[in-house]
Amino acid sequence: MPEAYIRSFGLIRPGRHYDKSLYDLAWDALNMLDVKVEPDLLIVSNVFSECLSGQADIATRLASELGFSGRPTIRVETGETSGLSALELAYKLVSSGAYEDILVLGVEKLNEYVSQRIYKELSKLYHSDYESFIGVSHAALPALAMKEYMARYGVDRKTMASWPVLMHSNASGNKFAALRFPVNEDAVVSANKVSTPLTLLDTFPLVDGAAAILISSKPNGSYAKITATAHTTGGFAYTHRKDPLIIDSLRQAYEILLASEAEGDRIEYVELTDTFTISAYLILETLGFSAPGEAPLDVKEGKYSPDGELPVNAGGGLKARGHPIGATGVYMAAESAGILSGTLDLNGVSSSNALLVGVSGLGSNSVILKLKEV
Amino acid sequence: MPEAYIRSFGLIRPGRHYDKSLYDLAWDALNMLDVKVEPDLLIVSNVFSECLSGQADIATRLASELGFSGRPTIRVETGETSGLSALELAYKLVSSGAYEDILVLGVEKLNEYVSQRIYKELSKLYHSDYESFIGVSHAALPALAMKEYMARYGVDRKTMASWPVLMHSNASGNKFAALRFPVNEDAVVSANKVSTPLTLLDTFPLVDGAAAILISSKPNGSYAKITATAHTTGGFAYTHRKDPLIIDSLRQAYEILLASEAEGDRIEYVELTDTFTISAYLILETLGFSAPGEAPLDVKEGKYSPDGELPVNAGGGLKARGHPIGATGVYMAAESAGILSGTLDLNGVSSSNALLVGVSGLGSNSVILKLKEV
Amino acid sequence: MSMEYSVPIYWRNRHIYYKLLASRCKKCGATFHPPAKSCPYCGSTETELVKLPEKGKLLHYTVLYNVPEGYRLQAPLIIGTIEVDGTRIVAQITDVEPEEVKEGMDVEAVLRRVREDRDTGLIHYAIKFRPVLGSKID
Amino acid sequence: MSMEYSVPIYWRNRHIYYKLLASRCKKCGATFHPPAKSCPYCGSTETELVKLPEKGKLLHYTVLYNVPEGYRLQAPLIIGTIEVDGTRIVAQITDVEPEEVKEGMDVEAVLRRVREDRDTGLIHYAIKFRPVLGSKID
Ligand SMILES: [Zn+2]
Ligand SMILES: [Zn+2]
Repeated sequence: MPEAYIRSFGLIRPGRHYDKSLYDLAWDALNMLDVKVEPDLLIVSNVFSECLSGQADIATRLASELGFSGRPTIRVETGETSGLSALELAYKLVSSGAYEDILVLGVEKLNEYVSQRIYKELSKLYHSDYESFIGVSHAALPALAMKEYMARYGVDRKTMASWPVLMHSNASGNKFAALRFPVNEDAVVSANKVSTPLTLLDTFPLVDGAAAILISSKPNGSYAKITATAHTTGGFAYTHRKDPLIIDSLRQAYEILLASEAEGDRIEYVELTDTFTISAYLILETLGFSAPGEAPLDVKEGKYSPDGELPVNAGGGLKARGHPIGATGVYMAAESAGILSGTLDLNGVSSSNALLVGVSGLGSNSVILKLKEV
Repeated sequence: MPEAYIRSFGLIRPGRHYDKSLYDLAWDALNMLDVKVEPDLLIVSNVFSECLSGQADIATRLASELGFSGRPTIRVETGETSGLSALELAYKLVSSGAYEDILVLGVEKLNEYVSQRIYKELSKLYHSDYESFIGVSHAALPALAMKEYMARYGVDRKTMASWPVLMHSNASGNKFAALRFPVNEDAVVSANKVSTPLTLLDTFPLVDGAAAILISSKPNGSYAKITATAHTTGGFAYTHRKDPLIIDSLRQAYEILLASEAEGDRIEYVELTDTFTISAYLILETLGFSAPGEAPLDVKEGKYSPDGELPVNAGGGLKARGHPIGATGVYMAAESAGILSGTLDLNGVSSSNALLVGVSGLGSNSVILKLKEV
Repeated sequence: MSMEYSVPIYWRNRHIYYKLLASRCKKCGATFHPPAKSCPYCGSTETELVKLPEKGKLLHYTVLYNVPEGYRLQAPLIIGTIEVDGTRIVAQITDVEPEEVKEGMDVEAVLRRVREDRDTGLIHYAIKFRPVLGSKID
Repeated sequence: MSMEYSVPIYWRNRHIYYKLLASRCKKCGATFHPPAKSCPYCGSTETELVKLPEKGKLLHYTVLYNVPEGYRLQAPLIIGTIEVDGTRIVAQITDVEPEEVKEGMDVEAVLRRVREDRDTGLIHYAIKFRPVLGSKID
């Protein structure tokens, strides 16, 4: 059976690219690939093009803009895990022999309207008939989970700030990060209130971004290989989950992934979707890397730092590298492939494997990919 | 290598279902399946849920609403061919052995706003930065192609009306059709002007719809099997194609499909995306079933009627069965599986194979599936 | 900016917006809000609508400043998790200033304006929760 | 109903809306409109912007009644296929009544209002084509 390799990758620095269209961003990312790209299939990961760019069938439009006319293309969307879902699909199609070379292109152009409008779009990731309708933005439910977390485990607001402090520190060493300035705990706590106790520095920046990965059955010259994946869904509404502090869909996905592996090597590096500060803690605890209620202190004490026991988000994560929604999973895989191949220096981290962990919303779906060095 | 069977299908009558949500429609279609559905993967085909239902990650939301929480799901979108793309993907994944049972669910809920708003959404299927911006609706470009067709081949407006006359006649015999009333040529010509010379009866009705198909590697009790597919892209803008009357992407897809088949059996039945009257003629001529300029007369003379040489759209097509955008391809496959298995009577048509032909816009992408009886 | 909201969607959801309805799963017994045809815990499609009592307890709340388009006039919003007879609900907290809200306070359901559609003039209502009189000073 | 349109998108596309620009493929020689970085015919990414002459011939036209949201004030719209120096363009035909439009007539590019954004007060312009004086009665 063929294997699925990350043959090449390209990414642009996420940011507010008012002067670039969605197609320009994709073009820039594609042109960073170090091979001639002649994909059998183009998979586009994007969430908001219909509403924010006014374009449906964005995959075909992109094929046309990028010179791939003639070739087949599909758009894949699963909310905030879209990029990882697209990569999982490419993995399934290449490792089963259905295709040999698949280009996965994650692209999102958020900054076509004012922030208020983007918040409205982001709220569509939650339950539209109830949660979005009653005025819940993308930040209110994470804020409620944060409150519950702090109360249940007795963690103070300043300790909760450990995560953004680490992410900003990591991003300072990543030339592809949107926010490359350090922050301290006080700055996080006293930043603009978004949804109390959650501040602006607990959330991701609203960025545009594009990243491209060529998945191939041919090992020559590749940067990493995908060895296993798992994908699950959970209750869609916040109150459709037993305990807001445990991500059931993620726990299930991780069990499936572990069960699928013949040899269970120790995880050496993790990329996870820290959409909000609380998201990072819940993911680390659901996966069992930290005990319940202890993730913030573990972060503060350096367990997940680049030189720690288990480096996480060495490039700054969604928090500071940025979270261009449909493109994010492709960024996660690209940065990890850079680490695994030693071709991208993210604060000196090196590793022989990587776990990519994606959660949409606060657990509506979860996607995990395991990468290994080649 | 496994094969990919249509194990079961369900569909609801397309229409303006103001009393049903997108989830209700999917529920109703799913409950028509004659097997217990426990899919390894749910593929959702939908185009407009973010903009018209305010819900992103519609696949996960549907998994939750339909009792599939836990199982993986992705949304696939390629404009008007979305349903066929989803089925092609299921075919690739099942026939390569990646999954055994995939549920493909096509669903579209257009009627949540007034028609003007729906026209705006439909215009997003065209080039948003130029065509949609200058005011081109979904009907204006087909109208220009129709004018060019009539001028080049000297076909009069009344003869052009042959297609909708046939489709309305076919739909009268399809319990799943939205418009089950006959029309004559004069009615078509004198109907409300949409974009001259194109009238309301040259276009599809704005309907909601849902259809479900279970694709399985297990032949037992199946209704048909998918034996080949092809998928291509073309110029995205109307003026990015050499000749508006030849669909390059479709011609290329058909050549690929024919080349992939060991035995080239004669096509006995065709389902095609007659989004507008002109679309049907261009598809029939691009595929070589009619000579250039002769499709309208061939239709009129009965070549494509249920008792003709090559029955096409025996259930009334997009024109009269209805065109619930993201669900349409799944309807096409479901109706064809009904014909191939002899379980759905569509005007007495019987056949041992079927060609499903999808074109988005006027040729931005094309998807073809070949089905055979089992 | 537009505040348009689909009339049919609002109409179909009116029972959820106007009444405190939840779903009860006949298989695993879970009660959950907002109601749905399938149980999010066990996947069973055997569920029934149940009416919840209109009084509950505020578990947690947040004061939301970055509201989405269409909700600016009412900002900041107070959003809370409320436990009603063992079932958790997320809803707006109303008739109270942010600084007066206390976790653990008794709250009761009331119908309030959620948003106005500037274009159509339509006003949308939904259930919010307000402190039960006397509970504020607990 | 909302007529909002993205300001950055309009700004980035202004050259396409204000000038008659096309792309020429350096590989296969095709010239096409609207301009794009890749050639829709041969897939080459070696293209260059070229300015087209402002006069052309109307090939075909349609009178569009079912306009999308945001264009109602100007309905019906006349949309035509125009050939300019061998390159086909789709554009609005302006300064003429529908019944006066003739296929084959000479037309010239002019800048006209395409839409107004009620919410922001912004007016969007783009090139339309009008009959060349004297050409109408050909
Ligand atoms: Zn249950
Ligand atoms: Zn060329």
